[in-house]
Amino acid sequence: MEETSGMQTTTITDREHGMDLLYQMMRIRRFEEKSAELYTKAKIRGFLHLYVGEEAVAVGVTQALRTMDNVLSTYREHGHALSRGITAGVILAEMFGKLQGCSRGRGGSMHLFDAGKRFYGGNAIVAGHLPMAVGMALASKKQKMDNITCCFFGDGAAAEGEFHESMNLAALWEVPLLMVCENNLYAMGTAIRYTHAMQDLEKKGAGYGIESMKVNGMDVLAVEQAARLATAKIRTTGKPFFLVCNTYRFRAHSMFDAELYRDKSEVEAWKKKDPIPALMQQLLEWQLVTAADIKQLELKVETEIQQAVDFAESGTLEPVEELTKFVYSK
Amino acid sequence: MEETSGMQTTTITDREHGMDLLYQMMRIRRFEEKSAELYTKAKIRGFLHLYVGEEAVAVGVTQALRTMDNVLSTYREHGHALSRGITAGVILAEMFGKLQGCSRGRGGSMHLFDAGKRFYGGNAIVAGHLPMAVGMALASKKQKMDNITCCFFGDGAAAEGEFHESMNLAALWEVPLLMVCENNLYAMGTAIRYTHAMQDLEKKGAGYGIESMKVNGMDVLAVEQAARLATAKIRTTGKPFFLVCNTYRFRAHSMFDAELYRDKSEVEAWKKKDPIPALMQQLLEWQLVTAADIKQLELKVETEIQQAVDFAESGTLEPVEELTKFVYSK
Amino acid sequence: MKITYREALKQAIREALQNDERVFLMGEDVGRYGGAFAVSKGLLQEFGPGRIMDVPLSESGFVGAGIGAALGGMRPVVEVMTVNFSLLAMDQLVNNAATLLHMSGGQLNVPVVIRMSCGTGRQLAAQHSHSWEPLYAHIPGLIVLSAGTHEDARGMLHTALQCPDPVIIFEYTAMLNLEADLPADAGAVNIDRACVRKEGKDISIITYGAGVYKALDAAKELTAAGIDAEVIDLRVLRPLDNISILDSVRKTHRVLVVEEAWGSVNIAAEVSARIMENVFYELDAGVQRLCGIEVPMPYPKHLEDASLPQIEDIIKKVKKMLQHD
Amino acid sequence: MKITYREALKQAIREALQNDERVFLMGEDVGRYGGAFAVSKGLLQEFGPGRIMDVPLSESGFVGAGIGAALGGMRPVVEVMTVNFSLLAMDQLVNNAATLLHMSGGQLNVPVVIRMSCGTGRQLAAQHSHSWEPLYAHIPGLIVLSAGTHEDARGMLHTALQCPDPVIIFEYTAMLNLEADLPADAGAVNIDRACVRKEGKDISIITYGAGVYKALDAAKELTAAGIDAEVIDLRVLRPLDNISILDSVRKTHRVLVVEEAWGSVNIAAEVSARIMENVFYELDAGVQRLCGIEVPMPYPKHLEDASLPQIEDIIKKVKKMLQHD
Ligand SMILES: Cc1ncc(C[n+]2csc(CCOP(=O)(O)OP(=O)(O)O)c2C)c(N)n1
Ligand SMILES: Cc1ncc(C[n+]2csc(CCOP(=O)(O)OP(=O)(O)O)c2C)c(N)n1
Ligand SMILES: [Mg+2]
Ligand SMILES: [Mg+2]
Repeated sequence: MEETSGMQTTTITDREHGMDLLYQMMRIRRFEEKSAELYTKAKIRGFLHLYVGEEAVAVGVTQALRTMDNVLSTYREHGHALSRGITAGVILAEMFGKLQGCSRGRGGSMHLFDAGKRFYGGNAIVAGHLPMAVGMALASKKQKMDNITCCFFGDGAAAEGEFHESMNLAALWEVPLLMVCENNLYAMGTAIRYTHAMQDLEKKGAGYGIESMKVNGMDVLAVEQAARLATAKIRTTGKPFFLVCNTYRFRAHSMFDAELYRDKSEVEAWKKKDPIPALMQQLLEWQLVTAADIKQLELKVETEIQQAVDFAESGTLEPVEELTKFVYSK
Repeated sequence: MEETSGMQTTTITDREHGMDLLYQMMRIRRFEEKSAELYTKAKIRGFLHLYVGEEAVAVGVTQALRTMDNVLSTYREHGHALSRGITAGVILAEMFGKLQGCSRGRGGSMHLFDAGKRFYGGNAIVAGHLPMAVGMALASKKQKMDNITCCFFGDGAAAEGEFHESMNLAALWEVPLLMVCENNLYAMGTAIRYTHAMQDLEKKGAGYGIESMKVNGMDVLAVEQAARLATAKIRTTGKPFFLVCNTYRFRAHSMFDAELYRDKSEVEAWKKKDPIPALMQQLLEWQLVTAADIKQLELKVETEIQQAVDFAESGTLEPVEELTKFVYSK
Repeated sequence: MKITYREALKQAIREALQNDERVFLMGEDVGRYGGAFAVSKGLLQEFGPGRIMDVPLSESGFVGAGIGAALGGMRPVVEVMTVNFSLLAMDQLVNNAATLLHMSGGQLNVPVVIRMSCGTGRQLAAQHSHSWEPLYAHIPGLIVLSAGTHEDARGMLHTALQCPDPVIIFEYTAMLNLEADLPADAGAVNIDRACVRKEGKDISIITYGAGVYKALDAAKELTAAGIDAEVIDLRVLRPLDNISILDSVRKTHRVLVVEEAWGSVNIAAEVSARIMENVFYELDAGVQRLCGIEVPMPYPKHLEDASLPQIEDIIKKVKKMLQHD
Repeated sequence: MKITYREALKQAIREALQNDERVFLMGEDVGRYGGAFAVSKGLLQEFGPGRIMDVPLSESGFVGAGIGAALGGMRPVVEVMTVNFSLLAMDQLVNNAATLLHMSGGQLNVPVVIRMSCGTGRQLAAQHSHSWEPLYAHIPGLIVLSAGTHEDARGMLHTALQCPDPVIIFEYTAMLNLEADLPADAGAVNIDRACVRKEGKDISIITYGAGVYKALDAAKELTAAGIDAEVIDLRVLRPLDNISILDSVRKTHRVLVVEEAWGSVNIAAEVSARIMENVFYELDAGVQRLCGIEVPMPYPKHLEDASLPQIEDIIKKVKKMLQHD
């Protein structure tokens, strides 16, 4: 199948929706920039993986999800968590290690969880959450629940054996699972040509009889359209779908990455495809928003992020006496 | 690609070669039958997996291999070991747990090894030997050795993550590796439709950019032809090849299998495709052999197997004082 | 009522399936084959393929799927055919099942039960004879059980399924055909405490799994020789039940720990170390261990036997410890 | 010469590549990225992609390939980026690397070296802070090393590569930037024996890995308090060097074992059990352990610190054991 953006024109007429997509992407972007800043101030520690450049994927895919649907993600999951409606404050509090964080501060940046929002991590063993996603979809099927499970993972993850086993199990069991590969061309510092012999990842679906599609992951409207198509198929057939979003990460893999493995020029070329200005321009062109609208969104985002920082700052640390809590339930 | 038997007629004109193929298959068959008998007599213990029905695969593929090539197999490997030139006597001695066995009796039926013959097991963790096979092929490439590595495994193994990782690594690194999937339609008692969402296993090669082919695994001449084609490609390109041999096991998975999972009629239907009478008939038809030749082969095989039993019987047990030998080299 | 260990296991599974719609069994060959060791034979016919799921060879995949299904509201019983294949799924068990509750700050429970057949004594050689209870017993977040008796084979699953946390149950292949008496109404057992299988005052033989009946047999012979040995079945390998261990030491002042697993960094070491830390001054002699010889399991019977603690070895060791020889 | 732990590791790898054509390094991001922790930075440029191989995320695959390459005549150094991912490759390490020599009746050697970065202290939370030395130390057929000092970071690889059997080397991420003095000609070290890092007569602090410098720091402070502690670095976690351990006990009669790994079924337990078995009557008190708290590692600094044995904890514990408080 082709990139959907090549198949159909992706346009919208709904001003509110356009504004919302833009707002969401801007919010993630700002959140990530602020996180980087807070990392250098040592407010955040451990590993920190930023999503800058890839916002269109989380935001686009999430449009097609419902409240009841399950989401599983990786260690690069702030964007997914935000899109899923976890507030910036509790996420940041988590990254500060505060009791008010969405995982009570126990998890940190790589382990955001929110059972109420059906957001299941924040998983830091690459591809380790794929089998779990299959299982959650299986549970939905067995309980005749009307929801699907959406699992985000990277191009690097697709090389792991868990990818193969999970794709096969999902197809065999015909479970309602959306497998979203965020192909940002790198697994840490290893380019996809060194990690996959066959680099058109969407073609891997055929090996399992899973319907697959690739989409331009720098175009939020295209991603949304593809995700809606995919989830509609899943909801009607009950079968899994494999969606490859081709995207790029603008920043380093983590805060410990000197980016020796790629040229600045490559990054610069990709930055020209930045999904946020791209959408802005489209919305302006289609006269759905004005420059003033955008200004206002910027302000809104700024305020929200500042409130999040304040919330995280004012959070408290869990008493050390509680250290051994949550090893077992009782 | 099509089954080679469909592509070209598989015929031979070389009497000696025909006789040899027949002899080898008959020898494996007789060896396996004798093993079953010896198992019921408790001469052989542990797990015993017989190859009856699949002889054409080991014998056919081995035709295309050279002395310097490496072979890795599964726990159902007597046929491969015999084809590779390990004598029936030392194999049987191994299965008796005798010091004279090819693994000094330490391994038993599932762990036949012969470094001199470049036969690397006898591996009983399903798909566990696939990564090793990639590594051996890599070592050949690095050392500019003029050999290839041949790795046998089952349809069940192809569902393991190790299959995916190994195919990808082999393709990425362009190593001289022949991956031979013996698709006998069952992984223990689980039919392929319950283990693979997509059951044309040769199509899985495309996901890794590996050239692939399926062949009728009940036709030794077709297997030989396919294997020669595959190995020729590997030897010229240095790249891996995936060969799926569609075959069937006539007997139970192991000696502990009540065969509840398949109909007798299915087994009977497959027995009509028995590769041994099939080759006999062809050779007779083509007037390469006579009924007397076959009689003579039967005698030869019978003698050989009887000598193997005698050899195994007369073997000795390793003294118990040597128990902790071979944990470390010194 | 005489019942085999296999039948005890099967009754437990059948009962679990009957009691709770959310329970299902999945594993390689559990359905159409009837279970690699015939434990689940007939259950597919009784409960259908939705409750008894044959899975492909993909240990990481289906164990992970079991964890996911537990997160999703089911009560999966996942069979890893034998412990020997469980390393392929160990990342799922350790980094997911054992860790999610904590990582999520208490939000996510993983009520999955993993059954693994294990043990030795059947000449299955190096890759098929592992005793990896110690590996799993090292991991916080897991509850690790060892069904060393028919009672526990029959009763542990029920209790494990009530538990909100992941439970691994080790079952012993070599005992499958062994018959024992069980009351017809045998059922749930606790999964918190070790159990004194035989009271005694001269020495404590602490063991689990395949060691339990061996130790009881040894104790019987020792009685004849005038030695009154206490036999403790640890049962719960994680978290270990300190109280039962220490109480026994306070009573007998001498301890032999018997374990089939390899001899270093094992459960016997842990028992010894805990005694050392807590009741050192109660000891009349150093705690001794009788464990598996540290060698990948050899195929031949005489070498396999030599690599495992046998009843005679226990008797000899106890006698030596009591200067009775 | 002052040198960081990172530089010591790098020098060892470079030297190995220079010395033996058969040696190559493979692992995730070892090449173009320069190594996850910059240990192999520059080596790709120096030795080329044939000797420094970036591999896909496929731990089982590339560790298995390393084992295969060793069988095929090479001397692979396989880096598992961190121990946290090693469970994915554990089947390869245990069922193949550790087992082939035995299963083949002595025919097949597996001269592969597996390097794993490990340890704690960097707020990497539950899935990235594991100390799994105990899991690997349980496995016969493996040689398990722990580079707790700069000397060993510099010297263990060389010796490991001479060894015909599979060797795992644990390296400690938290120490990478730490500087220490090493002679300019520092090189190969033995991989058979534990090492007395500081002689003492009042108590033996037995440890390894990240515990070594901590124990030495504690010992320094204890000296000031009039306690002369001996510090033993186990170094070789499998096979353990009994002699060094027991000799020290015979000298000091008191032992504290310090280990970052979780507190049950660990190496500290093994050390304690061996002392119990062999020199029980030499002990003036029960061997004590100070280990990682049994909890998946929490992210916040104060909880991470609280879950690990700290210098102060060692001092306090030693003083208590010597009734010095
Ligand atoms: C099993 C495992 N191996 C290695 C790592 C270290 N690691 C963390 S992220 C990463 C790269 C993953 O790449 P990809 O899946 O493409 O996701 P991306 O980071 O590009 O979003 C690696 C190697 C890990 N966390 N887990
Ligand atoms: C990792 C692993 N899981 C499970 C088993 C148990 N087992 C042994 S053989 C087998 C079936 C393998 O089927 P296939 O690969 O098709 O080979 P075949 O036996 O048909 O030749 C199973 C499940 C094993 N040995 N290893
Ligand atoms: Mg990526
Ligand atoms: Mg098969």
